[in-house]
Formats: sequence, structure tokens, C-alpha cells
Amino acid sequence: MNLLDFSNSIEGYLLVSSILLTLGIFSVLTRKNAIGILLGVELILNAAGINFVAFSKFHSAAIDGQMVTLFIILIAAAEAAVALAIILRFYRLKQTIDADEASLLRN
Amino acid sequence: MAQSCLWIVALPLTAFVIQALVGKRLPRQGDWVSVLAILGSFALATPIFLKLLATGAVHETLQFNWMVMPGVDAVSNSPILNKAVTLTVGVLVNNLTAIMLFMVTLCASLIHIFSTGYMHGESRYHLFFAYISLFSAGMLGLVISDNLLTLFMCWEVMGLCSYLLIGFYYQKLSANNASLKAFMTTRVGDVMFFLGICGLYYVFGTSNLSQIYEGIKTGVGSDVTLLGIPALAFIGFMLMMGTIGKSAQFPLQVWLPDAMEGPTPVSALIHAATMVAAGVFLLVRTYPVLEAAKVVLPVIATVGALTAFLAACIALVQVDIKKVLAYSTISQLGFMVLGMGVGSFAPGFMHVITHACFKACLFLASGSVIHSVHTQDMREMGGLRSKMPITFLTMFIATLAIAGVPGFSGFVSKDRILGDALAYGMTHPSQMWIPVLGFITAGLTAFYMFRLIFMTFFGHARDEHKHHHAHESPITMTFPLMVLAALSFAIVFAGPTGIHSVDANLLPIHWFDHALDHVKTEMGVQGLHASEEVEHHAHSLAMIVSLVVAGLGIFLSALTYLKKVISAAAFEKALKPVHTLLWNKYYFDDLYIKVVIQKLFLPLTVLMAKFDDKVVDHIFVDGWAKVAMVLKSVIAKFDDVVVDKLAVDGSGTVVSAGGWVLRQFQTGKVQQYLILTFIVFGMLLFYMTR
Amino acid sequence: MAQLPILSLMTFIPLLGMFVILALPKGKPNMVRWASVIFTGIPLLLGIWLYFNFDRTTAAVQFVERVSWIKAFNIEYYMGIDGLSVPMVLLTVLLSFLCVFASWGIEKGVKGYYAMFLFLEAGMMGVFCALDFFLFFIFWEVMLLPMYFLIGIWGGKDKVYAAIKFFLYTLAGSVLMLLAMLAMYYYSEPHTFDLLALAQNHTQFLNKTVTLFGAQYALDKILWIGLFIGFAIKVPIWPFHTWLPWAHVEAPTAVSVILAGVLLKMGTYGLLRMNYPIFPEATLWASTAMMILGVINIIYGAFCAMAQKDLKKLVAYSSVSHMGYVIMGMASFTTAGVNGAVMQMFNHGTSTAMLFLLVGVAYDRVHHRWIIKPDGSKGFGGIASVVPVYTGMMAIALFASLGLPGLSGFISEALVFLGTFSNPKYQSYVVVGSLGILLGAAYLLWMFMRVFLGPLNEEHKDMTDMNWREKLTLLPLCVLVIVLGVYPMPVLNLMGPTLAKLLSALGVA
Amino acid sequence: MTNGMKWILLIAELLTVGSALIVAINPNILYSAVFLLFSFLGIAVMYLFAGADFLAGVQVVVYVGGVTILILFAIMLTQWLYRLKLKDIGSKFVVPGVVLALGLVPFLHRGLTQLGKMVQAAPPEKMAEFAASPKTAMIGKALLTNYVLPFEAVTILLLGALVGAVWLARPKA
Amino acid sequence: MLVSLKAFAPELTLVGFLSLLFLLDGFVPKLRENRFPLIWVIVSCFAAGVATAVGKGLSGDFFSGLVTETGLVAFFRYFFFFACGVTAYVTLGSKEIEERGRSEFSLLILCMTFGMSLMVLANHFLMLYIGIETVSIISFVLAGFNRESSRSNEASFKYLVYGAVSSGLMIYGISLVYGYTGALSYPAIAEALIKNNGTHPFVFYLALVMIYAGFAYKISSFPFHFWTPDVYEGSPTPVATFFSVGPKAAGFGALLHFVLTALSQKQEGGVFTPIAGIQLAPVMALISAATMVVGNLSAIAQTNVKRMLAFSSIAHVGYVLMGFVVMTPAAFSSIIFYLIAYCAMNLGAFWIVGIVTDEKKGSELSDFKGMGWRTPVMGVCMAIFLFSLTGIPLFSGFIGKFLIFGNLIQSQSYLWLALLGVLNSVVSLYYYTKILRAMWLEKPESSDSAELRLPLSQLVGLLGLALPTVILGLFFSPVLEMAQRWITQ
Repeated sequence: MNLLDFSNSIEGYLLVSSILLTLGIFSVLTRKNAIGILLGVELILNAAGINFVAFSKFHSAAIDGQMVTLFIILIAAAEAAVALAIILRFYRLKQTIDADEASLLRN
Repeated sequence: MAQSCLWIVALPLTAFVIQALVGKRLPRQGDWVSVLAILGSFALATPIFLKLLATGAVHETLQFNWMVMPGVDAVSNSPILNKAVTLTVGVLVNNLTAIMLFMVTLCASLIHIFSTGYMHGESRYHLFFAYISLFSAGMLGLVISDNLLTLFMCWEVMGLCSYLLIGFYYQKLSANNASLKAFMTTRVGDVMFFLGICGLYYVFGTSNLSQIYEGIKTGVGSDVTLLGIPALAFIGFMLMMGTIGKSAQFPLQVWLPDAMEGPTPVSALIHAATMVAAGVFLLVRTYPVLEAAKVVLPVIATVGALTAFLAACIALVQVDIKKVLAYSTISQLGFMVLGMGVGSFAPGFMHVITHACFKACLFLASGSVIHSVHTQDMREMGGLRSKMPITFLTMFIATLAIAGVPGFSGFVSKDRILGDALAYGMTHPSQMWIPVLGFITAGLTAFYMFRLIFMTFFGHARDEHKHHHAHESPITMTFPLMVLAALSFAIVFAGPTGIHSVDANLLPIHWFDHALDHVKTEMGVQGLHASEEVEHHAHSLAMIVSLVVAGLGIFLSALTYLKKVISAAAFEKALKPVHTLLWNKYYFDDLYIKVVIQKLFLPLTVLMAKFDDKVVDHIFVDGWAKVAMVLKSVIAKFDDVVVDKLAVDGSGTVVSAGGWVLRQFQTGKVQQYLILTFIVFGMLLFYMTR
Repeated sequence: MAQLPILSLMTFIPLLGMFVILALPKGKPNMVRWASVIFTGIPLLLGIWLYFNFDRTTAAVQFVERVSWIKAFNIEYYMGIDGLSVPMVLLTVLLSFLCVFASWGIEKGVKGYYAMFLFLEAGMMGVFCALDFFLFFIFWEVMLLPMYFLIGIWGGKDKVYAAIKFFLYTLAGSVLMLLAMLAMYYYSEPHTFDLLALAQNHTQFLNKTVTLFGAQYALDKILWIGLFIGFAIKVPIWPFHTWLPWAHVEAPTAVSVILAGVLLKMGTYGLLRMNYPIFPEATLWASTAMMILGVINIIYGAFCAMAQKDLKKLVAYSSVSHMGYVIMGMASFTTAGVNGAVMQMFNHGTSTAMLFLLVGVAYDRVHHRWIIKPDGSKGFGGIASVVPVYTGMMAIALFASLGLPGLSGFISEALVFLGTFSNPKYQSYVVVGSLGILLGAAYLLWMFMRVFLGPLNEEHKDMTDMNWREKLTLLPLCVLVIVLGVYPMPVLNLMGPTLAKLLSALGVA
Repeated sequence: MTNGMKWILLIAELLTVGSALIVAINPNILYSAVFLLFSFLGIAVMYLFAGADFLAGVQVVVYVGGVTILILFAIMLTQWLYRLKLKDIGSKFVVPGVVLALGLVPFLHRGLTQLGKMVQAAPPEKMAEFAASPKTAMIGKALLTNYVLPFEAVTILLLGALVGAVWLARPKA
Repeated sequence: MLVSLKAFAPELTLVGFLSLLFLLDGFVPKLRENRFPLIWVIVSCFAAGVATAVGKGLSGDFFSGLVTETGLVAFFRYFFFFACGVTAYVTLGSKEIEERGRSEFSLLILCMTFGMSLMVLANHFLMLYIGIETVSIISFVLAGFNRESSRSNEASFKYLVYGAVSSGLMIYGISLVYGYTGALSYPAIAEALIKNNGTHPFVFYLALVMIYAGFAYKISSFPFHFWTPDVYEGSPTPVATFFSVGPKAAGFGALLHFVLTALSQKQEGGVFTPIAGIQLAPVMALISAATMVVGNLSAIAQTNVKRMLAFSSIAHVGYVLMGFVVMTPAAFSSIIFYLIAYCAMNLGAFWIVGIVTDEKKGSELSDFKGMGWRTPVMGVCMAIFLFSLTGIPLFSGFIGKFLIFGNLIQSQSYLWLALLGVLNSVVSLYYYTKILRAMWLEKPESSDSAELRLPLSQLVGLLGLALPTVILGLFFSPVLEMAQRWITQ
């Protein structure tokens, strides 16, 4: 299978989604910046979204998967809104958004 | 008769209760209660004794169920021994009992009377009488017991009284030490005695003496083993240990001299006449078992001989009048035990009785002396003969008895023991040293007893002041002396001289022998194993030798202490090491107290307690916290703050280490949490998809 | 009269008392005290009635009350007593009643104290009366709660540590018991918690295995061990004993009395109630181990007691030693041994109670308990001359404790030794164990000498002798100790048939 | 599908992956955020090719137009004021992050290859037909029939998120 | 459709009240100044409970199979409404929630309750995901409800990161399942799995573990528990109270539902058997063991009571997970019983922590010193709750453990887990008694040893939670029977 066909196959989509998932997790784990962590989360969610859309087409050829992706997008947006509100509040309280600084609560 | 025996015990017991509870508030602090009680006992004991004299034998028993524990018959080969158990208690009145009862009540009565005089004005006067009443009850109970359990109970009650009375002057440290020592030392023997009872119970299924006698006669237990040795031998040794403890035999003799810390009547009653003799009485009561055990008797003989000799040697150098008597008691008890060991059953028992009378007399007389001169040191006495004539006379008679002078009771019993011992030695030549030691001891006895008499009553007064104040004691004290002195004549027990061949022609009074013969058949005692010829020969020889050694002893004593021909001091100097050895009682006390107890035992207890505190408690429980602490200090370099926090919280639990480790993961950094999560998540993935 | 639920009354009247006391107005301590007297007195009276109406000829359980409680699990409210429980029940009501008086001097939180105390009594009664394992377990655990607070609030210097240690240890034991209980329930057919039924069908636990950590074990042995550890901690059997010195020492006097007098007995009671009849084979299998532990307890406890400088700690360790006799007697499998063991449970209850009460009396006056103070100076010394009655009482208590014939301790020890010695398997243990008698005398008398005899320590020359309340508290125990020492049948005949049945059940195995 | 189209898809996929890589490893958070936008765009194209035209639109509107912009605002609000922290990779979690992310790869690889093989089952014509059909109407219909409940439920979520975000964002009066 | 609405009536009631509150708040801003919103929450919870009771008996799938109605669902609804109502009641007396925020607070907890209901109702992954996200997102806000407190904000932030990642993993896992089976509703998945005849592909397990991440985070099971202590400690106490009971139970309900319908086959007689080849027991046993151990051991070293109780709540999750090891109807009913018991005692314990926090401005152990003597009723109640949490008989917590351990033993396997469980309860005693020690065994600082009078409402409330704790400990069979009915319906 050549690269072009691969790109339009389920494997192609899955490969993209898995890379996104991996990178998302990597981001979440390594970013010091709280917003950076949020970016990672968005990557993970999009990875899942790609999967649903891909399966929706290649597997069942039904709309269910797309519906899920739709809701994922909606929820991700809501989550992002809340997350940013929290991060801004974080910034206002600590004058930084370094995730490491959130360590008052420990042990 | 058996009923009245119960009353004999009950009377002093009642007196004890009354005295202990309300004695202080009674007139004269209630001494009359105790005296009346013991006199009552005496009055009750006399008819029994008279019956023995009249008929030659008494025998009556009375039994009650004491403890009843139902069970069922065991399935054979079952590990469960659930037979029903019934422990009975009761009274066994036989000739031995009758004699002992009479002797004990008599001595006790006299000593009670003596005490009213001697203890007059002491604090805790009522308690003194309470204790000796309790003691009397114990002793009498022991005598009438038909089984070893109650015998043991009474035995221990006497031990308790002994403890209480030795420590009567409880504010004196030495008295306390002495009482503790007495109690603990005898208890060593007691515990073993109890094991012996357990053994008897195991072998015979009962502790009833009559049943045990029957069992021995039918050969029960001869093939039973216990802890790998023949059961009877085990039992025999254990019973012997009981005797060794109670009768202050080697090697547990250390307590008796110290017991002299108690008031003198106590020494007379408990540590001379009755309680210590109870040890020998135990041997008498269980003699069939000892005989059946075979190996035990020679050991007993050895113990007796050694004790008799060693104690006599110590008595030579003592200067405390009561200590001399104490060692003499040990020595005489040694004779009795020796007698038992060589099979001299009747004479051994006779010596118990004769010794009780003359030793009580000696002690009371010494008490009288002490009462009058307020010292126990013989070096401060002297020349009291004129000041205290009755005391002197009675004591002198008793001394003649103990020294083995013919015509006095001591001669009768001791001579017979020595004769039997000699016969035993002749039959077993390897054991010849036993009679030899016995004869030497007899000589030593004569020597030190006369030394006592000479130092106390003869010569000039060494302490004028004390001598000046000395006076004869009141009648309450001298009356018992006179009675006891009267009982020190041979005629009470045998003929007027005590020499068998002579007496047989003079005045044949052989009630004691008859009584004991009857007992021997009743119990199935065999006695001495020696041919008649040997026995006869030995007895003749023994009499001569004992007369010689006694005479020699008295003679040398007179030379040394009366005439001062021989210088005691010079001897002392010449034999300095021996003297030191004897003065320090062969270092037995040091061995026991300084080495065994202080160096071994107490450190062991401390070690044990430390072990409990530090190891069992801490390692098992708090130790984990220590592990955590160590772990912590290793990791401390990485995270100071955490450590600081933990140091505050030194919780001592098994799991705090785990808790602490886990806390290290809770860093508060959310990404680290995620990393940890993912690590485990990966493991989970691996596990699930493997 | 037989219809009266007497056991429930005895159990729940103290509980009722607890609520009544909590409802009493504040600031009236005497009212609280007298209320406690009433609410412990009624069970005592009932106990006396029980004593006279208990049928001594049968091994069957009596005064049975049986109501279905939780149907789903076949749990019943099943109370009843047999010869094994009766002595313990009597001991409980008696000591509880006396302890109310012994606690008279408590000033802090009187209401709470007595409420907890009554709660404790209810728990103890329940343990001895329950014949359903679930019910038993509830009472067993419930007892811990008041105990924790009694030690923790009204205790001595290290009370907090002592309380938690006690609580943790006992809980650790009882959770194992919980597992064993559940296993017994689920492995029995039909599922039941009824102890008597379980004992009846004890063969159903045989020849089954359980898997634990990948290995196979015999079911009955595993369960036996689970129960045993639970009870051993309570007894306490070495090496589970380390809570005991702490708890005993730190607890207030009355609680020490209850601890030593009643709680320790629960362990041995449990062994006899459960391990013996329900797992006879495993019991036989473990008998030597029990015997060894018993002997260790005797010797070890005695040695530790010897080295103590604190009077109360000494008494505490003496309990360890004395409970060793119980274990020894139990493991001997002889009539005399087992009877002696149960007798010893009762007798130790009275004599140790006396000792603790007496230690408390001294502590109330001089506020320390040192035989030798930590700095090496004398704690007491020669107080016999200032407190003669106290000394006399103490003498009786400690002579009873050291097994002096004529006092109760001797009877039980003698029976234990006689019994154990008549089992050829264990004779050597008796020889070693007998050392305990010797040591017992040694540490107690040595203590007596250092505390009461000798020259008077001037510090204590103003010590007052026992007052009437204290004397009356001790008197019943004193009488019991002496009477039972001379004639033990009043207690012995209560338990005879039951123990005979228990043993024969073992024998059938 | 023509090769040209396939090329576009391939480029979109490469764009998605490449941008995501930059998002993950670029030390500058601002660049990361911007490249996230490109990644989202690429995903939108992928959606388009997978027959999810409506979703592609939503992706662009919500993510590109909404979320990313929001994020950029947030970055500016916070980072602009303190430039020091723009470079924020290099924390101590990098090594474990790399290890863990790589550790996931074999699992994902195995699982997804397996899955990819299984999924081939759907007939291509049906797939093509599905891809070609306009989704807006279908989705609209689904939202009012089968998916009415999630549709309504998510409003509650949004309401909550709205109220919450406002509460958090609003300064104390 | 109408039937569907009827089945959904309790949630609709909730939504109705919620919207009304939103409107009222908009029109009458003054309302938020008093306690009206909180009382409104209580009323709405009550109404929703009544609606549940009225709609009882409906069962089956509704809304095109997206949700399902079973006895279990009914139980969890009652549970959530009760927990929410109690939380509102607790908040009435709490000073930690800003007065001005009462309206928002009320709205949010109602939203969250709605989400929790959805989680349990869900018969379809989409609904599950929406439910979980609703609960999560609102939880983030609630955790950070004290806007001006760094701790609260930090709790919120950590919760957010953790929650987002976990739910991201979950949805990815769901996508894999979708790809594998082509279905999203539980029964359809079960059907697909049954066809495998016992051998499931690798990807299924991969997906299962990822999905478990979502549940595990919600119930805070090991290894997804790390957020719990930090979040509980940082959140306002009433919020932590709610967190420790509500979402946790919702997670369990959803997991239970998922396991029963997607991973099990229902046999006749209401018995569930796992689909062939799905061996959850060994891994569940490991997770349960690890959760217990981690929770209990970590709690030991804590000095902050709230944090300690957070760890303790983790430990309790471990106990409940034991029920999943056995997977019998009896085990599931034990789980339900445990949750009921846990609800009362944990709400009570947290409530008391809240009261103390209000009084002393902190929840350190030292703040609890002598509190028992200052307010005996509260002290006694706390003792009851804590002993119950330990699992001491007489209290419901014991019965919960009794049932759970009993199931393990009855199954005759995993005895080591039971052993570990009981030993853990011993460990737990250690730290629970630390609190009691402070409250009863230690003296209050002299400065504030005065009697602390609690308002009647709090006394009534505490007793209202303590009484069931005791009663359930003695007479548990009615509730247990009810739980059995709920499970088999």
C-alpha cells in the first residue's frame, strides 16, 4: 500500500490519532505551563474525535461516531472555558501559571 | 476420734481468726484465746495418745469429698483424659498421728504459755498469737492429713507462718531478708514436693496416703516411668526435695540460721520442734514410696549425713546462742534424715519426737536467757548459773539429752540411728563413711553443746552490766522449761537408761517401739536390710563408740571452755582457713545470694524485662517506625522539608514506614501524580493484555 | 420466674443505666455514682439469683433466650449460659459492682466515666452470654469502645499510647476472628452462626482446604489459628502481650480491675467456647504449641514482673504469668486440668482484682506507685506500720496470687498442675512451669518486702489507712479468696458437667 | 477519490501530526498555541475526507475560532506580563514523559494495527456513499430524535460550565 | 417518547427546579443574600426523590436505548438526591461558602446531581461520557469555589488536569471499543463480545483499561487516586463532603451498570455471569488491594483531618472494589449496602470537620483538640462515624465490611484479599482514633475551652446521620433485602 492510499485508509487515521494521543500525553506530562497542559488535553480529545469520525466512515458507515465527536467538541469547548477560567484565577492568585507552583496541597 | 482430730485443728484456727480480726481489742490482747485453744487441742489429743498407750494401736479414718469434677470414661487411646476426678480430704489417725499430735500439742501449748511471758509488752502482741495459732493449726492439720494435698496445704500454711513470724520485727531489714529467704528457699523444696504429689497422683490416681500404701503393696507404679526415669524414683526424689527444703537439709540449709531473727518462742516451736520436723515427718509418711523407689534412700542418707556433719562444724564457731542451736537443729535434722535414709525408720521418727522436746527446751531456755540478759552473743554472757538456776538446770538436762548421754532421750534415739547406720555401713561397705560421719557429728554435738553451756552459765560474767541485770524468768516461762526438761529423760520413751540391754532388765517401757512396729506393718515399711547378726553387732559397737565420742566431746569442751586448758583462740588461729570457712557457713549464702540471685537471677529478670520492652514490644510494633526513621534519614538528603514534617510525627506503628513512603509520592505536583498514574496504568495495560 | 429474660436483663440494665446517667443533670457527681451503684447492683442481685437457680447437674445451656434477629443470615439473638459462662458472668457482675465503688474518687467527667463503665459492663455480660457468634462478636468489639475511652481519658501519664495500643491489638485480633467467623458461617451447612450447632456438626469442617497465598491449608486449622490469635491477644499469650502492661498501668484503677479481672478471661473463655468444641481436631493438633505458649507465659511473665519497679506493672505482668496457668490447664486435656483452668480464670479474677484495687488505694494516697523510683531511691518502704489494715489486705491478695494453699489461687494452680501432670505428654512442661510458682512467690514477696516492710520511708508517714468504702470494696473479694481456697466446690460444681461434656467432645474426635 | 485529493489528505495529516509535534515540544507556549491551530485545521480537513463535513465546520468554528483564540488570549493575559516563563519545557518531567509516551506506543501500535485489520470489513461502496452524503441534515435529525437526550443534557453541562466559569472569572466585588 | 419522559421524570424535575432557580436568581438578585437557594436545592432534591418514588416500577431502555431504568438506577437516584440535599443542608450552616455565591453553588450542585444521575442511567457510552464530563467540569468549579483561596484554586486546577486527562483516556478507549464492535450502547457491546466465544482481541483489553481510567478517576481508585487528598483538602468543606460521597457513588453506579450490562450476561434468576473470557477478578483484586493499602497507609501520616478523611475515602473505595472481585448478586447488593452505610457516616464525618473548620479556621488535628468536651453531642457523633468507618460492630460500617468480606469468603477465593482487608481496617483504626484522641483525650487549649453550642439544625442533622449509622448496624436486613431487590430488578 502506498503512502497515498495509506493516508485515506483507516490505518492512516488511526496512526494520526495515536500520534496525537501520544503527543498529548507527553504534553500534559512535561509542560510546566498550565496552558501547555491544556493544549495537551485538547490533543488527546481530538485524537479520540478522529477515531470516532474514522470509525464512523470505515467501519459502520453510520452517523453515530460523528455524533460522539460532535459532543466531544462541545464538551471540550466547555472544558476549555472552565479550564481557562481556573488558570486565570490561578494566575491572579499566584502571578504565575507554572503548574509546579500548585503544590500547597501535598503529602 | 477422727472427729476430735478435726476439732484439734479447728480450735487453733478459730483462735487465729479471732485474734486476727478482733485480737487487739480483747483484754490482754487476747493471748488467752490462743492459749486456751491450744490447750483445748492438747486436751483433745491426750485421749488419743492415751488410747495408743493403752491399746498399742489406733487407726481411724474420715473422708470427705473435697473437689468433684465429673467426667466420663475415656475412650481408649484417646489423648483426652476425661475421667471423673474426685479429690478427697480427710483424717488419718494412726499411731504416728497420735504420737505427733500429742507431741505437737504439748510443745505448742508450752510454747504458747512461754510466749505470754516472753512476748509480753511487744507491739503486735495479738498478731503474734494469731500467727502461732495459725501455725499450730497448720502443723496439726499436716499431722492428721490423710492425703498429700491437704498435707501440702498445711505444709505451706506453716511456711507462711514461718515467713510471717521470722519477719515479725518487720522494721528490721535483716528480719525481712531472713523471712524472704526462708520462704523462698523452702519454696524451692515445696515446688518439687508438689511435683512429687503430681507424680503420685499420676501413678496412683490419688493422693490419699492409705491408698498409696495399698498401691505400693500391690506393686502399682513399679513399671511406670515419668520423664524418662522410673516414676517412683522421680517421686521419691521430689519428696526428698520437699524435706530438704523444709528441714533445712544440705544444700537448702541456708535459711534456718537466719530464721532465728524471729522471736525465740517461734524458733522453738517452728524452727526446732515442729515445722522443720515436718520435713522428716513427710519422709515417714511416705516411707513406703521411698523404699519402693530404691535409689532414693541412699541419697537421703547421704544428704542427712552431710548435713549433720557440716552443720555441726559450723555450730562449733558460732557465738550467737540461738545460731548455735539453729545449727544444732540442722545437724539433728540431718541425723533424722540420715536415719530415714539408712532404713532406721522407728529410731528416725523417735528422734523427731525426742529432739522436739529437748530442742524446744533448749530454745526456750535460751529465750529465757536472752530475755534476761538482752543479748544473744554468748561472749557477753557467762556465770548465769547462779542467777537463773531453773533455766540452767533445764537447759543442762536438755543438753545432756542432745549430747547423747545415757539416761536421756537423745541418747536413745541417736544411738539407735547410729547403730542402724553402722549396720547399714557394714552391709554396704562403700557407704561406711555415713556412720563414721555420724559418729564424728555426735562427738561434735557434745562438744559444741557443752561449749554453749560453759560459755553461758559457767565461768565469770564477761559483761558485768548485763550480768547484773540478769534474773530468773517468770513462772510462765520456767514452767514450760521444766516440763520439757522432764520429757528429755530416756525413761519417757524407753527404759531409764536408754541402753537397750540394760533397760530390758530394769523397766521395760517399750510403748514407742510397739507403736512403731504396728505402723510399719500397717504401712508396709521394710526398714533396715541387714542380717540380724550384723545388726546386733553394729548396735553393740555403735553404743560403745557413741558413748566414747560423746564423752570425748564433753571432755574436750570442758577442757577448752571450762578449764581453759586448751586455748580456743589458739586453735582458731591455727586453723584460720577452716575457721573462716565455717564462719562463713561454707559460703553457701554468698553463693546463693551474691552469685545465683544477684549475679544471675536478677540480671536475667532485668534482661527479660528489657527484652520485653525493647524487643518484643518495640521490634514487633514500634520497630517499624524505627525502620521508617532510618529509611527517612537516608532519603533525607533529597527532601529536607518532608523529613522535617515527618520528624514531628513519629507515629509508632507497623505501617508508618509504608505510610511515609507513600507520602513521598504525594508531592503536590499534579504532573508527577500523572506520571505515577501512567506508570501503574502501563503495568495494568501490560497485565491485562499479556 | 424461669420465663424472665434474666440474661438480657443483666446485659441491658447497665446499658439502660448508661442512658439514664447521660440524661442526669450536670454537676451532680454523687447522683451519678449512686445511679451507677443501682445499675450495677441490679445485675449483681440477678447474678446471685442466677447462682442459686443454676442447674448444676447438666451440661446443657440454661436460661436460654432465642429470638431470630437477622433472618437473611440466620443470625439470632441467642443468649444462654452453661457451666463455662456462669463463673464468668458472676465474676463480671461482682467486679463491676465493686469497681463502681473503687471509682468513687474520679472527679473528672464523672458522668462520662460511669456511662462508659456501664457500657463496658453490658459488653462484657453480652460476651459471656452470647451463643450466636455474630452476637458474640458484636459484644466483643463493642467492649473496646468504652475501654478505649476509659483508658484514654481517665488514664495515667501515657494513657493515649496505652489506649490506642490496646485498641489496635485487640482489633487486630478480632478482625481475624471476624474472618474466621465468616468462614465458619459459609463453610457450615446449613449456614449458621449458632455456636452450639457449629460444635454439634464440627465434622463438617474436616478434610476441607483453603487456598491462601497460593498454598493449600486445612480449613479447620486455618480457622483455629485465626480464632486463636484473636483470643490470644486478649488473654494475652506471649508474644501478643505487650499491650497489657501499658493498658493495665495507664488505666484507672477500676478499669485495670476489669481488664485483668474480666477481659483477660474472655480470651480463654473464647478458646473454650469456640476453638475447643468447634475444631476439636485442630485443638488437638495445636495442643503442644498451646502448652509451650502457656509455659512461656508463666515463666516469661514472672521474669518480667520480677524486674518491674512500678507496682502496677508488676501486677500486670503477674497477670501474664497467671494466665499462662490457664492456657496450660486448658491444653492438658485432662479433667482436672481444664477444671483448674476455668477455676483459675475465676480465681485470678478475684485475686488480681484485689491487687489492682490495693495498688489503686495506695496510688490515691501518695500519687505514685514506685517500688523503686526511677532515680533509684526508694518508692515506698515500711508502710506496714502506718497502714496495717492495708498491709493485711495486700498480704492476703498477694498470697492468694502466689498460690498459697488455703487461698483460692492454690486450688486452681494445683488442679492445673495435677491435671497436666497426669497427661504423660506434658509432664516435662509441668516441671518447667512449676518454676513459675517459685518465681511468683519471689517477685510478689520481694515487692511486699520492699514496699511494706523494713524501716518506714518518712515520705509516707502520713499515709492514711483504708477507709470504709475501700474496705467494703475489698471485703467480698477477700472472703471469696479465702472461702474458695478452702472449699472450691461452690464454683467448681457450676462448671463440672459442662467441662466434662467439652472434654468428651474432644475425646470423640 | 483522485490522487490529488489523496495528496491533500496526506498533507493535512502531515500538517496535523507535524503541528502537534511542535505543540508538544516547542518550548515557546505561544508557538505551541499557534501550531495547535494548524493541527486543528488539519484535523478539520481529515474530517472532511472522512465524510464529516458538518463536523469539519464545527471543528473550525469551535476550535479554530473559539478555543484556540481563547487560549491565545489567556496566554497573552498571563505570559505577556511575565515573559520569563515563555520557555517552559525542561522541567524534570521530560524524561519520564518521554519514556511513558514511548511506552504507550507499542500498546497503541499493536492495538490499532489489530483494529485496522478488523475494520476493513465495511463495503467500500457503502463507505463512499456515506462519505458523499451531506451530514448536516442527518445530524440535525439525529439530534432531535435518537440523540435528543444528549443534546438536552449537554445544555445543562454548558449551563453549569457557563455559570461556573463566570463565577471563577468574576473578581470579588 | 412520553414514556421516556416519564422515566426521566426525576431528572426533569431537577432540571426544572434548576432552571427556575436560574431565572429567579436573575430576576430577584436579593434571593442570594439569604439561604433561599440552598433551601431550594433541598426542596428540589426532595421533589426529585418523590418523582423517583412515583415513577417506580418502570424498567427497560428509554430514549432510543441511550438510558435504561432499573432498580439499581432508582437506588442511585435516591442516593444522589439524598447526598445533594444533605450537602445543601450542611452548607446552610457553613461559613466556607461565600454568601454571595450561594446561588451559583446551588445551581452547580444541582447540575452535578443531574450529571451523576446521567452517569448511572447511561446505557450508552455517549451518555456516560456526557454524565462524567458534566460531573467533572462542575466539580472543577466547585473545588475552586473559594475564588480568593489559593488552596481552593489549586485543588480546582489539579482536579482539572487530572480529570481532563482521565476522561480523555476514557473517551479514547471508548473510541476503540466503538471501532472494534461498531456499537456504543452497552447491550450491543455485550452482544458483540459474546460472539467472540471467550477469546477477545488485544485491542479490547486496551480499550477496557483506558475506559477504566475514567471510572477509576471518578471513584478515585488506585492508581487514579492521587488527586483526591489534594482536592478534598483544598476544596471548601461542604464541597469535599459532597465529593466524597456523590461523584464517588456515581462512579460506582456507572461502573456497576457498565459491568452488569456490557460485560456480563444476565441469566435467569437475576444472576449475572461475566462474558466468557473476561476475567476481571484478578485485576480487580489487585486494584482493590492496592487502593486499600495506599489509602490507609497514606492516611496514617496525615495531620490534616480533611486530608486524612480523603485518604480514608480512598481506602473505602478499596473495600467496595472487593465486591467487584466476587461479581455475584450478593456481592453487588453488599456494595450497595456499603455505599449506603458509607454515605451516612462519611457525610457525617465531613460535616463535623466542616463545623470545626468554621470554628477554628482550619482542619488540622490540633484544631480538634478538646472538641468532644466542648460539644459532647458532636463528639459522640464523630465517634460513631469514625468507629463506623473503621468497621466496629454496632455501626453500619461493620455490617458493610461484614457483607463484603463474607462474599469474598463465600467465593472461597481471594482469601488473601479478605485478610488484607481486615488488616487494613486495623490500620485505619489508628488514624481514625487520632481524631478521637484529639477530640476527647486531649485538653482544649485554655483560650477556647468554653462550651461550643451548635445550632439546633446541625444537631438534628448530625443525629439524623448518626442514628441510621447505629440502626443499620443492628438491623440491617430490611436495607439489605432492598438492595437485593434493587440489584435483581
